[in-house]
Amino acid sequence: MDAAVSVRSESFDLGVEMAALTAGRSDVGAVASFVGLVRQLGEGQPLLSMTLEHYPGMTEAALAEIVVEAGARWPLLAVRVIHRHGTLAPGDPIVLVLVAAAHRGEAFAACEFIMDYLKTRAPFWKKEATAAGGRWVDARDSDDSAAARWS
Amino acid sequence: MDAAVSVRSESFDLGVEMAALTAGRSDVGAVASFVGLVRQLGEGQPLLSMTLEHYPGMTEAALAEIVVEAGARWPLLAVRVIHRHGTLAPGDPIVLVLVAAAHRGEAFAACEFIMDYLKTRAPFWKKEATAAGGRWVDARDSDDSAAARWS
Amino acid sequence: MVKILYFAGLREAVGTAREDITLEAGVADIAALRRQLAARGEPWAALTRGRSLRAALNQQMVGDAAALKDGDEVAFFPPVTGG
Amino acid sequence: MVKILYFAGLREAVGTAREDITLEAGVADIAALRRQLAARGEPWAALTRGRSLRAALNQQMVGDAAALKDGDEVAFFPPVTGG
Repeated sequence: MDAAVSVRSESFDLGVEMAALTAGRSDVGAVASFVGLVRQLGEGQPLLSMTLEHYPGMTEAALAEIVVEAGARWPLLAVRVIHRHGTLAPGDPIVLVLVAAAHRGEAFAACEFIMDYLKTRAPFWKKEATAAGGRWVDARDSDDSAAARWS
Repeated sequence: MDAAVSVRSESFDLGVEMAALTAGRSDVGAVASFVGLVRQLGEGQPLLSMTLEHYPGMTEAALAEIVVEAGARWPLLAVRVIHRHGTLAPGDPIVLVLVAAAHRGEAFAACEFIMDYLKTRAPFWKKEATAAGGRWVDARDSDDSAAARWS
Repeated sequence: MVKILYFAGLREAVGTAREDITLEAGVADIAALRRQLAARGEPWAALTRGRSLRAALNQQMVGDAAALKDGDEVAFFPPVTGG
Repeated sequence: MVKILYFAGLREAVGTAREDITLEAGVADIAALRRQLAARGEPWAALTRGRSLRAALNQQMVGDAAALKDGDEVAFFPPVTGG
């Protein structure tokens, strides 16, 4: 399995990453992907920005471990994970997960698995800024239950 | 829900479609996508090309119906489906499904649902060409069971 | 008059993508239309053999009980293999 | 000497991202380290309150029973909210 993870402040382009993942190979029948974006708040003050803090070193190791675990569960051909840190605006992409496999079932399952595990195991924290000030985002119980269904 | 389906011979770029789907909006928190590609055959003669025949008119209607059904099951913000026809080479993309939603659970589920239904309900047929000649691809029982789990 | 379309391997077998036919007396549903065509012998006989060849009526997948009327578009084809 | 890192809201509360401390006699696991730090009062007292603040030892998530030794890197932080 060709696997790469990166944590960086720069954005990414899904088409470019997709092309790089499948370049020169014809054994890939399915690529499932996920992009998470900064979403405007549903209520209260509008979101001005979102800042992502992380734990350098541990973050990369945690992401790599999640990918290895996915590769042990499904026959994957290539995986790419990019997670941004720093200050982002509403609409900006935060995270990308791309999974290439021979068939769609395993590509979908592994992509969702990686996102679910990333949400509960990768050391990132989000802080929302509105005109009223900054507020750390609370962890969601639904993320714990999403991750738990794979064990 | 902003929905568009198209059936065409030209290729597509995942990054361009993703950008168009989310342009100017900040209510999207999750975009799940799937790209199916022409895969080299695992055994026997190498695949030279794959030709996709379809039923013009019915194809577009079937895809639109599948998307409407997904929108009735999950709270989706935008969906884009592109399916190619004509003659493709190994490594070429065949189908694209992009689903934008507020949260990842519904984006993943709807994307997989659309692919599973498309595989059993959209009138496309694949013919593989090798040095030994042409051969129509048989429908797979696993596609029927993948679609059945949603009913 | 009913318009009949054939796709994929079936289209190649019958040698045409389209024909217009007149329904025989008493042919009022897809099952009866399959029998009318199958009476020509091979390769149309495949339309009543097993359950593999599917039908669409006016661009909607249908079962054999679907009722026919003049002016309908009927398509016959193998199981789909898109995506 | 053990390196302690704080992240996110906890980092802001304690006012530092990092400190080096000497383990007191008998402090041999994460649970004991939490108690040593909590003894300073607020805001460190949060380390023994409830179960919300997580710990990592040498960049691996661990439970309170994980054993400590000199030279370790320990991080404390709220539940993660990435992705």
